[in-house]
Formats: sequence, C-alpha cells, structure tokens
Amino acid sequence: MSGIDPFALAAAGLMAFGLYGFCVCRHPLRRLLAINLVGNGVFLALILIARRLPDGPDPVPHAMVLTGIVIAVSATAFGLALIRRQARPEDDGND
Amino acid sequence: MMLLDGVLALLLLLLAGRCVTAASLLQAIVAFIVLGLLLALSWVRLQAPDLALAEAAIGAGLLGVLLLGTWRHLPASGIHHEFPWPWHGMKQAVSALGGLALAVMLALALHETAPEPAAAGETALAQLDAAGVKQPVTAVLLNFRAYDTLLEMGVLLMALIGALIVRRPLQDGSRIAPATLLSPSLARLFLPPILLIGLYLVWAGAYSPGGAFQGGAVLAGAGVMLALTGLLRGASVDGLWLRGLLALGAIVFTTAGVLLVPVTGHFMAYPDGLVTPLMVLIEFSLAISIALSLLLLFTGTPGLARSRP
Amino acid sequence: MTLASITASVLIVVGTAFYIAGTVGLLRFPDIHSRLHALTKADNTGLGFLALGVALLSGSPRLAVLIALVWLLALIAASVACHLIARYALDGTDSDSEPRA
Amino acid sequence: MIVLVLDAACLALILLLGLGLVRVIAGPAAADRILAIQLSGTTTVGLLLLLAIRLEQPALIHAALVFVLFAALLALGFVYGTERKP
Repeated sequence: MSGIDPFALAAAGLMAFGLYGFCVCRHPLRRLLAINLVGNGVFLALILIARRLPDGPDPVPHAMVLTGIVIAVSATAFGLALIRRQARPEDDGND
Repeated sequence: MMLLDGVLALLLLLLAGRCVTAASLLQAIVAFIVLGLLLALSWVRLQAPDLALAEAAIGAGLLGVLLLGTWRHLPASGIHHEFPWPWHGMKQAVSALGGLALAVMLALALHETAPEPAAAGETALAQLDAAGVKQPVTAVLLNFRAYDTLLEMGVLLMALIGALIVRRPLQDGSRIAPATLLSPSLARLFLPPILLIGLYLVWAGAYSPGGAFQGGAVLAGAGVMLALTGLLRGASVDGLWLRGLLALGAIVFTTAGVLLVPVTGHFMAYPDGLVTPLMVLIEFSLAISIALSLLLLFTGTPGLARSRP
Repeated sequence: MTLASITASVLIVVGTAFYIAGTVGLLRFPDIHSRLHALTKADNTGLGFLALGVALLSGSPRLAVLIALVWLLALIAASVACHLIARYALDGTDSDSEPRA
Repeated sequence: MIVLVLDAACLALILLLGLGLVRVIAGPAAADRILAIQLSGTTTVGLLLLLAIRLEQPALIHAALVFVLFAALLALGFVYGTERKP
C-alpha cells in the first residue's frame, strides 16, 4: 500500500478523465476544460518525477511546469476568445 | 500527512470526473476552478511552493475569472445540457475504456520507473552559485534555460495577438456600471496591498518562492479587479506606450542576451559581476509584460482606459 | 510543551470547530441567504482563530503581521463577496443553465 | 503534540473541503456553486496557513494572500455584468 503514491494515481486519473472528456463532450468550452485536465495531469506527473533527486526537488521540471502553467492559460484564453466569437457571430462589424 | 495526501488525491479525481460528466456547463467550470485550488494544495505537498503560488494566481484565479466571463457571454440557446456518462452510448463506452487503459498504463509507468537522478537538475543545483539568484527555480527559468522563458513570453504575446484578432468588436459604453458602491471601494482598498504583494513576489523570486510569473499574475489580478469593478475598462484604441510595455520583457531579455555576446561568447550568457542586477532587471521587465498581457487577455481589447466616475 | 504552544493548539482547535460549523451550515441550511450567512461568518471567524494560533506558533513579528494581513483581507473580501452573491441571488432569475448575457 | 494538533486540523479542513463539494455537485442554483468556491477558498487559506507552520515554509503565507485576492476576484467575476442599474 505504502508503495503507491496517491498523487501518481491522481496524475493518471486526471489525464484519463481529460482524454475521456475531450472525446465525449461536444461543447467547445468543455473540451477546453478537458485539455486543461490533461495538462494538469502532465504537470502532476512531472513534479512527481522531480521528487526523485536525492538532495531537494529537481528545479528543472519545476521551471518547466511553471512555464507550462502560463502557456496553458494563455492558450486557453485564446481558445476562450475563439469560443466567444463562435458563439455570437452575428455581432460582426457592429462596432 | 499521508492521509492528507490520500484525501487530496481522491478529491482531485472526484473533481476531474465531475468536470467531464457534469450536466451543465457552469458545474463543469466550478469543478475545474475548485480543482485548481486543490492542485495548489497538492503542489504544496509535493514541495513546489513556486507552483502553488502560480496555480493560485494563474491556474485557479485568472483562468477561473476568464472561464466565468466566457460562460456569461455565451447565449443561453447555445448551451444544452450534456450527459456524458460512459453508459450513454457506444462512443462514450469506447472513450471510457480508452481512458481507463491510459490511466492504468500511466499509473504503472509512474510507479515502476526506477528512481534515477536527473543530470540536468543536479547540474542546475550544483551551478546555483553562478546563477546570480539563490532560488533554484528562478535560476533555471532566467539563466540556465532562459530560451524557454523567452519563448514563453513570445507564446503569451502570440496568444494575446490571436485573441485580439478574433475578438468581437467592442461596444464602448455598453459596460454596465456596478450597481453597488461596495465593489469599487473593495478595489480601492485591495489595490495597494495587492500591488505591494505582486512587486514583492517579483523581487523575492531571487531567494524565495515567487518570481516574474507569479508576481506578474498578481499584478494582472489587480488590473482585473479594477476592470471588474468598473474603474478600468477596455478600449479599442491602444497607445504606443502600451505596446512598448507589452514587448518590454522580450526586448530587455533579448537585448541583454545579444549585447553581452562579445563579453561572454554565448547568446544569453551573463558575465559574473553583472549577473545579479541583470536578473533583477529582466525579472521586473518580464513581470510588467506578463501582467499587461494577462490583463489584456482578460479584457479582450488592445487598449485600456480609465473610467470616469 | 510551552504555554504558547498550548494556547496555539486551543486556538487552532477552536478555529477548526468554527470551520466545521460553517460547512455544516452550508450543507444543511435551506436557502442561499442562510447558507451565505453561515459560510461568511463562521468560516472567517474560524480563519481568525487559526490565524491567531498560527501567528503564535510562527514566533516572528514579521510573519505575524503578514498573517494578520491575510485575515484582514479575507474579512473584507468575504463581506463584499457575500454581498454580491446575495444581491445576485435576490434577482431571482438564478439558474445555472442559462447565463444572462 | 503541536505537530499532532496541526496534522489533525489539516486533515479536518481537507475533509470539510470535500464535504463542501456536495454544494458544487448538488447546487441547486448557480449562486450555491459560487458559494462552494468561496468555501473552498477560505478553507484553502486556512490549510495554507497551517501547512506554512507545519512544513516550515513561510512562503506559503504569500500563497494564502494570493488566494484571498483571487477568491474575491472570482466572486466579482461571477456577478459582473448582472448587476442592476442604480
């Protein structure tokens, strides 16, 4: 029992739920959320691997995940802009 | 503490499941936001306080506000309830099996992989004295893997440009003035401590968890608060100064990298004596650009203007 | 076991009890306004006790000031958030499937 | 002893957070779900304060501050645009 890290299970679960949601959900916003779930699972897995260094956690995966969080948010913000535009195409040109 | 980890992981799984199977869109979004909060706690438990800060500010906070804002903008007709449960159809069942298989393989992979010291991380820790900052994660971000950070700044700007291209034309004056006087006074009360915390986090990134991204996100949060309470609004005109500030991080980063090539012989290598002041300069300019980009991604406009009371 | 750590333990236990009360209120109260009341009051009192206990344990004035700031901001934020949510709920057209654009 | 108290309080808070999720799932109204976010926010801030002492990482207090700020932002973001004109 002690050999299984609960966070490893959580990382695997997050990626799996994300994949499932991405395949099954139809609303684009839900798909965006699903992609973010997969991303969060990947971050969790990376940080778990970073713990394996003997003297303190490995800073390189930490920095990569930090970069990843910002990139994920900016990509999601772009996706949200696309969704807003797609939801209301009739507003074109009425500035 | 072991028990705490177990409960935390269980709640993460529960919320992830809820996020993809919720009937209404808002339920999915709320589950995702709470998932972000719990993820921040998980980073704390996984000895990554830097990530806890970033997740609190960017992952749960700004992303949550963005998601709720988009939810609010969707026309009611476009949102139908979905019931994406595995027994609902063939596609659902196959996807669930696929997801399950993926989960089992990943869990095995994470469990089985032999603990093997990573060369890059050990080098980074060993070279920390030369980096000009005492915090290993900041050192990796700004010095050892500076390319990553520069390109990340580029991605952030690209996302902003993309969002501005597809934005709906702004109807000036259509923003609703807040009906309650409470929220603008909240913003006025909160603004000084937030700005202080944001700047402190940027500054403290050199020796404790924090840095340009966390600090920049907190500063962006201050701007978002002003925008949400009607003190600041998006404008469809932008000034040169605003564009300059948006590009400042990338410009300072690249210039420092290029100008010092004759001294050090490498792109983005910094001479020993200059390394600490350079790190601080780069960090602050990055923080300003990050804060502005995130704020404009929120307002979805190329410019900003003060609202008249 | 010093006097400070005993006091801190008591404060933390009391704080946790307030949190329990708040969460039970959120789950058991019949409508949104009483839930708001339970959550905002009980949880922030709980946070206050916790903060006091943690500040005692931290043993440094700098951290104590920072912790006090956390609680102060949490109080302000909670009261405004509570007010906004209550107003929203008062509008009556509250349904989570139809955003009002 | 004090470690035991801190651990127990942390465990209690995370369990309460889990209980609060019932409101995320059951609703029934949108405001209830936002309320559940506020609950998770306050509880997380409390947990972060406790963990800051337990794990001896004062930086977590900054994270708690950031949480307070963004919990308020989430409530503002939720009601934005729905407020009645004065």
